[in-house]
Amino acid sequence: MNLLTYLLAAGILTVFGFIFFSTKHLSYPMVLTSEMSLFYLEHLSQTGAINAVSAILLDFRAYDTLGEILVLFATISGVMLIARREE
Amino acid sequence: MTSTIVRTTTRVMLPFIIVFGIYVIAYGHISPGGGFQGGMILAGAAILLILSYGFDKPARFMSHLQSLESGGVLLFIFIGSITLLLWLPYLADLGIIPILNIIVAVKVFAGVTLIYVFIARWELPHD
Amino acid sequence: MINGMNIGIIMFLVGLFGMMTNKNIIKIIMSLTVAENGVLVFFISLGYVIGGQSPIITGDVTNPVDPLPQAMMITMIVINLCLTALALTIAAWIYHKYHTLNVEDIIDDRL
Amino acid sequence: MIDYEPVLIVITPVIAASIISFLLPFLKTEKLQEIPKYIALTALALPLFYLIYLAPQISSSALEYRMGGWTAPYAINLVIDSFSYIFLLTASLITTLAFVFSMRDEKKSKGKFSFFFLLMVAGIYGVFLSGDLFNIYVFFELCVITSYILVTLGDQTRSLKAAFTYLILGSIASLFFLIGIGLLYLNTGALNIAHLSSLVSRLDTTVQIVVFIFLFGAVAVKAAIPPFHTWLVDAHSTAPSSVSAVLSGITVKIGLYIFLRVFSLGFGLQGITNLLLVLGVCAALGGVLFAIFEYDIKRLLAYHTISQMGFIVVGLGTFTAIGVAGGIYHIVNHAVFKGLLFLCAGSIIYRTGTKDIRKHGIGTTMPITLLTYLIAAFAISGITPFSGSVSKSMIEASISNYRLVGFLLTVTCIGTVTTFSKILYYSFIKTLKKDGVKQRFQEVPFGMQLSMTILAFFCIVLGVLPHLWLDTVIVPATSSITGGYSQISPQFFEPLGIVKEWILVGLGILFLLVVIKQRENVDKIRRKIKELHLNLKIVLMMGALTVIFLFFRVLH
Repeated sequence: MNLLTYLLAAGILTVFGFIFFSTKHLSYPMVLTSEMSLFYLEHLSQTGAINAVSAILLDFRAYDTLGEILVLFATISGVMLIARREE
Repeated sequence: MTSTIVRTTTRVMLPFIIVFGIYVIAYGHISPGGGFQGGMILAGAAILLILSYGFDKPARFMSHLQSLESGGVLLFIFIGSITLLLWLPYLADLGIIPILNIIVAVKVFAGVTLIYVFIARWELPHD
Repeated sequence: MINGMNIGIIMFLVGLFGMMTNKNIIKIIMSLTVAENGVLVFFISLGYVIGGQSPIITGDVTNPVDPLPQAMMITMIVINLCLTALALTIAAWIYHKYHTLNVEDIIDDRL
Repeated sequence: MIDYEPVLIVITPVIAASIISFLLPFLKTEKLQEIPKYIALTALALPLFYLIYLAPQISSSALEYRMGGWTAPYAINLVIDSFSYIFLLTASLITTLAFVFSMRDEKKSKGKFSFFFLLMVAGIYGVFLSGDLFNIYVFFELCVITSYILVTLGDQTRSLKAAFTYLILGSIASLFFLIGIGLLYLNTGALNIAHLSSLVSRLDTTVQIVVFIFLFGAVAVKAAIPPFHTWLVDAHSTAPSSVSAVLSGITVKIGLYIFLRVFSLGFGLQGITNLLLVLGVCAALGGVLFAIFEYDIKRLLAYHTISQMGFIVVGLGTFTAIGVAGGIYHIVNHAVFKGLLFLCAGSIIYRTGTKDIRKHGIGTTMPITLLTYLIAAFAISGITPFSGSVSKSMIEASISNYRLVGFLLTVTCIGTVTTFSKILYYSFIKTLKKDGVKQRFQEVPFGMQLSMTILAFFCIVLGVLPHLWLDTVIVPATSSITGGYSQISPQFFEPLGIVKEWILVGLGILFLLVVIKQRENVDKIRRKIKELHLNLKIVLMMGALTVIFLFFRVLH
């Protein structure tokens, strides 16, 4: 039973990986082509930061960060709640 | 866990770790780093402290951590709401990246430390 | 061709393999972390350009890498940290309740 | 003036949740601990009022709000168009009423329940409002993480395992979604859905297949399409009843919402329709088949969620105007009547203290519960004046070219009648006699009655006045999915159809008699149905995904 699961899992993932890599060849581009990032880099000076990652995280896409903070907030309260759970 | 070597190393290293964390937060907008990374480093410092000195000494800061954590969320939303009430687009650019970095750092520091403490101090009811 | 994206996908599949074959709950959570880190590697290398510089735009940066996937990954790291913390908390309770971490032995009678 | 309403909708529950969390340490006495739930109720009801207030504006043009004031496709934007409006309105209605239902028995959680419920609702609104793929991921995670926590609050014996399974499978789905987003970003350089829709159709077929597979894997797990459904039954049946109503009514639909949003991007792949029809029919039949053997009321309803999702998937999978409209209408209907059914189950469990329908024996001692249950059961079985019939007839009209699918869905309808008359028979009609004395139960408290009655009212209104909803919101929403505007004129209230429905009811009741007669065998079969353990669930999921991948690869 155990061996069967191993073989099944290995078989499935091998087939999956094989089809994936035969379908799509991933390679690095020579220059940055993404429109969004080019826009962000162009307007970086308006944010007052020169670190593009910080600028995206806290200005261009600050709403994502709000969601991230809420997830952390929910998890901490959840861990507290589950840890103090009574029988 | 609380051997002399660990304690001494912690005592020597801790100021440097904290200063490095604050540096990463404060210079997050002009150098590699940011609020999240710095907050994680600070949380690492706090976890190191707890690991080497046990829970007894840091225990009294725990309630402060919780208010820091929910205060962080409130502040983040508050800054957004001010811009909203002034009829500006939500979370607009007012050069607030350093301030938001600090808020995120405080939040992440408090949050990660709390998660660690709650999992590590697990006290299951006796059955 | 060996690059970060392919390695990321392979890591993801390895993580899935671990989740399919390990019976221990803690090991399943660890495999989940491997899979998550695979996605992380995939994303970080997604934004790479050949010969790129770090996206901190001072005067002499001419060919920066893509900053957007890196920013997305910081969000993803926090979310995955939360998931792992929650999974470990639940796992601890499962151990308390059933006195085992083996998924095959966690059986409760329905009705 | 800036249209800031979209932000208000998502930010109201968030602010309320933070206030509650801030107040919690100060609420020492019992009186004060009542405060959080009133804050939560206000915060849940306000978005409902905004949305009703916004209705005239939405029907003329979509509302869009860009975060931070950056230009169009580059900022995160919040969109309320007619499509997301339907989902938002349904979500706010169901969540508010489910919260009203649970207000009475959440004293012991001391405000924590309100807190997580509010964050879950914020996550749901965030997903429905967002026009950006990565933002959808973030808010979906908020929604599911809070639902993992809420599931553990439920049934003490089983909920931990259910929450763990839900967490692991949900995380795998999220990772698939992320890889899909990454591949889309790699190939188009965009994350905005409106912007992507003009770019995706230009991609190579091979790239489209890979992106489709990853997004489909994520969506199928979230929408519980078999064989990706294995987490659903445990999670939905062990959560607290009001949370089950939201999970079954809204959270599962988020998968379909993302599905429609993403697949209206314009994947030009053949075979999607066939795939969805096959999976949908499997879901519809399989859900009913397992439900027939169950005696646990909430598991029964959870299996029925899978079955009804099958109907919706069949409707959406045809990608014809009437099918998609029927699917969307059925999403709304299913949210309403499945929410109502879970609330009914909740009030039955509240009074009798057991989930086993053979031990209920309520009789007519709880008239409001009985009445609302009957309305919901008629609606889910698709009897004419009630809501399910409209959407089911539309879905049936859309698959007139596929005879076999139509036949199998009809069989499913018979099974649905059987299972719901089974609950009716065991829980209500068959009174339990203990020591010769008939048991007496009281009707549930007023708050619970109120939310059940309002939902039952909507079950009737959605069925009696179909054109009111179809013409104003559903047809515009459909045309935004299927492309061009097309007139839909379905035929409702045909005499022949009504006769057919009642024949199905008769067959269903006949089948019920067989089930009751053979109840020992049924119970024996039920015990033989072994639950898969976690590893095998993942193996099944990945195996199915690999087969689908192979199918598309061979087809193209």
